[in-house]
Amino acid sequence: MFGILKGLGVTFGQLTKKKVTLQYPEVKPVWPERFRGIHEFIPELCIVCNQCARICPTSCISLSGSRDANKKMRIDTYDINFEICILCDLCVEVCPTEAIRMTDQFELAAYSREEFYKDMHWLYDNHKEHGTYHALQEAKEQAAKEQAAKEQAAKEAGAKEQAGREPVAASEAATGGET
Amino acid sequence: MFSWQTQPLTGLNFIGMVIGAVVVLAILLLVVMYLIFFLRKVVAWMQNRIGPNRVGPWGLFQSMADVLKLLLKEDIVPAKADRALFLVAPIIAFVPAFTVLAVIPYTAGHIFTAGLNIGVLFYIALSSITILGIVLGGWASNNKYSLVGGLRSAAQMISYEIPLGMSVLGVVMLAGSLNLTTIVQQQATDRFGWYIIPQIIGFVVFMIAAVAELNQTPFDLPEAESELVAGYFTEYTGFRFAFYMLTEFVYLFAISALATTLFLGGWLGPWLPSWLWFAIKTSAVIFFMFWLRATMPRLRVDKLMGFAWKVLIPVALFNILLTGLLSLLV
Amino acid sequence: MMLFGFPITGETVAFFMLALIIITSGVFLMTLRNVMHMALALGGVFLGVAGIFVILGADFVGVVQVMIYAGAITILMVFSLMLTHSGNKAEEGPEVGAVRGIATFVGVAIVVGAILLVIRHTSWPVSPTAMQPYHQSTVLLIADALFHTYTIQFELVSAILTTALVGAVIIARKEEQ
Amino acid sequence: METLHSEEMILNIGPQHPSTHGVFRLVVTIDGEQIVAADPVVGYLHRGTEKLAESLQYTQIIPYTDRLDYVAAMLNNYALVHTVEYAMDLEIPERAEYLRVIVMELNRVASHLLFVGAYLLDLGAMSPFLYVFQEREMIVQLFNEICGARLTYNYMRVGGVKWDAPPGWLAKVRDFLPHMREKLKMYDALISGNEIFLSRVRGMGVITQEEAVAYSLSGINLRSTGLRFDLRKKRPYGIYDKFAFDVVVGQNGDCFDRYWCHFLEMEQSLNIVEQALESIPDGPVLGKVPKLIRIPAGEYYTSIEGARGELGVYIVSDGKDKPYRMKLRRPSFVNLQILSKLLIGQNMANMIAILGAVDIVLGEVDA
Repeated sequence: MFGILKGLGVTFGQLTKKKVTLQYPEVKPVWPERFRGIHEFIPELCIVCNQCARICPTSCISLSGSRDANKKMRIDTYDINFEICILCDLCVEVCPTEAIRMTDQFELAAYSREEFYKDMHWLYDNHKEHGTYHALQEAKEQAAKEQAAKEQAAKEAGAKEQAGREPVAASEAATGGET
Repeated sequence: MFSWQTQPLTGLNFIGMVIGAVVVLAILLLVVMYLIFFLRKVVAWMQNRIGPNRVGPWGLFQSMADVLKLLLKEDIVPAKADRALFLVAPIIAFVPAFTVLAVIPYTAGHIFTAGLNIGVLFYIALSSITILGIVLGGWASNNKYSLVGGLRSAAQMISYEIPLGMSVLGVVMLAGSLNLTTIVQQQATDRFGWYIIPQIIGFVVFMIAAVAELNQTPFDLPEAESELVAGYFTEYTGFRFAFYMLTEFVYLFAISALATTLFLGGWLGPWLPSWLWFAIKTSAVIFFMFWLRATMPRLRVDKLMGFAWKVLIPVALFNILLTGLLSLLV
Repeated sequence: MMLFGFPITGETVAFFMLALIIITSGVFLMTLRNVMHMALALGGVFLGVAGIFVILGADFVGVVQVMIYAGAITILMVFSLMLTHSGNKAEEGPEVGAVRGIATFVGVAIVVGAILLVIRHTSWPVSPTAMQPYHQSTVLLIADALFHTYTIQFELVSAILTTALVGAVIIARKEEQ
Repeated sequence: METLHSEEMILNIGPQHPSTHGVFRLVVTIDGEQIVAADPVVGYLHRGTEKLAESLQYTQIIPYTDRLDYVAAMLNNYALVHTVEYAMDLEIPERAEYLRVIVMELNRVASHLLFVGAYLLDLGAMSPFLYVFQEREMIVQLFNEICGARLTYNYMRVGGVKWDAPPGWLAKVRDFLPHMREKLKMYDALISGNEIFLSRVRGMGVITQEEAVAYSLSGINLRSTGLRFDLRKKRPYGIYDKFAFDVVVGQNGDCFDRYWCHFLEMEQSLNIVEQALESIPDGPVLGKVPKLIRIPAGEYYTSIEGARGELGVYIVSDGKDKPYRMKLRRPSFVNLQILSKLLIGQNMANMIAILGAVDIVLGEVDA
């Protein structure tokens, strides 16, 4: 009898607790940076090395490319079959140019099977909305600008002081992980 | 206040009575509908969820949408089912559920409720008819899960009907009447106050037996979804399924109202209007049942019968004896 | 207004409806092939009889009739049928010949006629209309009869029933071993 | 006198049934409510993982192991990479080993939480299921941050792990531990003392020690009988010999002991995580591994203590980059054997209690 009362106390205590339900269609979940959603594909970066198609455990990637006028390989078609893709991330892992990446797009439901065959254009469009490519590019440009500004400042400072001392590099931001 | 009980049964009064009954029925249907909503909200809050919140403001129309959906669904009769019984069983279960509500005094004026001299017995007698509907439904479905569910509910409900009736006897002895209105009135003048105080043993037995009668957790073996899918109404769809659901919730309301009337002083209470007191007390009892539902695991089926016959009935008998002794001595 | 020599009041209407229910259920009970359906028909008969009790002013007896017969007994029968009988198989009875059918009909008619005759010729002690059924508690009357007038008989019956119950338990125990 | 007897009937529990935890079919013959015979039918979720592995490189097999015991995928990941590492005799960076232990033990907690919730759901209590999912969600979110997936982690690699912990992750794990301990107390109050629950699991489905060994049970099913057998202690793999923890054992081998062992084992796992967090070193997370992983020809078997028992991977290699043959010892599948024996003579309601306590995951049973 006592145990039952204790249990009743526990459930009663929950009445006023904060509710944990996520109001899904209105409130989307916030995914962490590494979240493995549906791919994005940046054709400009692809060198048609075929590594992603080879590593894919379910063989869901098919691609073809041709050489352009500059004898560089250019991607022509790039299809992922999301009927069998298991979003394992191995293709992203092997890609030498980061042409293929995962996004935070996770909504795959569709009315017909055809919609699961995503081609290059869909994957490219996907990156605009969900991808990190542009954000990364901007961050890179930003970092480059900052770097340039710093170098400029360091140069000026060096010129002023005319001493061989090295400027303090802002390296804190670059160190990941923890001790 | 107008009360049809004291009026002669003329044509006009008869029509008034019918209209009144229909109005009461409509109100009760609404109450029952919101009972489902209340259940889902309470259980959801206890489980840190939000509960229904999509249909209408705060999800208030959710139950209505559910009922509407059930009414619009196809009424499927399995090919191998016993067609006649399958069709009639939900009605057998459903009709007594609403009939028992006729004797419950909702307010001090008790408009449109029957001041039957044997109100308590009437309730217990009619609610046993519902079991027939459940058993027949389980059998007629010609489904093994339904059959086992039906068998279980028959055994369980018959067993728990006895302690339920016995636990009420103490109250009847104190009040000296089987009339529910009289029982409430007696509680106003009783020296112990409401009967929950002198009849606390009876109340506990009543509540346990009531929960068992309602097939509520922890006594929800007839419809244990992890064992029997949905028990006796596994094969039912559409409005026949709705009938069973409604039956269950009408009884939930009815038995809470009965507990309120018998033990908690019915509509008695200061300041507030009597119907509000009745509503508050009934809601409290219902809330308690939902609370149990959110907390308890299911009872073991082989301990179920033993509990009724070896624990509840002796305790209820002891309570009757005690009440008799006390009313003789005190 | 009169119908078949009865005044049309709520009571007579209710009586005829209940009679119809009882007779229909009774006919179903005899003619249906499926045991389960028969059990249901039996429940209908019990309910109708309970209704008649209520009309006669014996509301306590009526409710007890519902509780024990329509409720418990019928369910017990259904329950045992479910446990032991495969149920769905409608058992084919022997074909009833024309001669036998006519003989049955004549026999039933004679019995019904005799009963009716007896009922019409008995002088009942109290006329039903004089009873004022709804304004006195039958529970009190019954209690008075049981605990004052017939106390010894009542206690004797309870003692016999208890003995029977204990005996049944003991017999059941023996079978188990 | 002829005794009253009721007919036996055959009842198909599953493959679609609310309490079989997946597509598991149990053909039971019942007499009234009593079970005369029970015959488990498996294979509805068979995906041929072992056969598929023969045409996959070792790295490619890892995502497939996620789908075996999908409740504890980290442990499956590890079982595979551990065998490959053992076969190749690889050196694993220290930090990677620590990360592995942390995620594995967290995963064990998540898996046991799911067991507790689902088991109580089987027994008819709905709330515990929804409570444990909140804590499980926290763990899953932690995994989501470290490897980008909530269920199919694909986190381990031969020679280490795929990613180092993101900034702040270890602190989050550290914060999670006291919270989890707190919640365990709450579950204890909610469930363990409930008389109705106890009456359903005490003395139910008793496995004796001899039976457990004869049926080659492992994991909690074995330990609940009182046998102190935990591969983390008996045959320490990885860096488990560095941590102090108790092997939780039961006494009676009944359903309650199995439930209780799950409960206590969560605490032990939290202890391991705590110790690992204290001493995790810096460094790389992926060791020196050849680009194409090849195992020298031969046969290799290693096993780890999975969430459900001894989780073993047996690889026959012919020296190529793909296994010649791979066999997985899936604890759920082996533990399932005893079910038919446990169920005989029980009634239907107890069947659910016993089936739930054996704790099978159908992805693993059918592979």
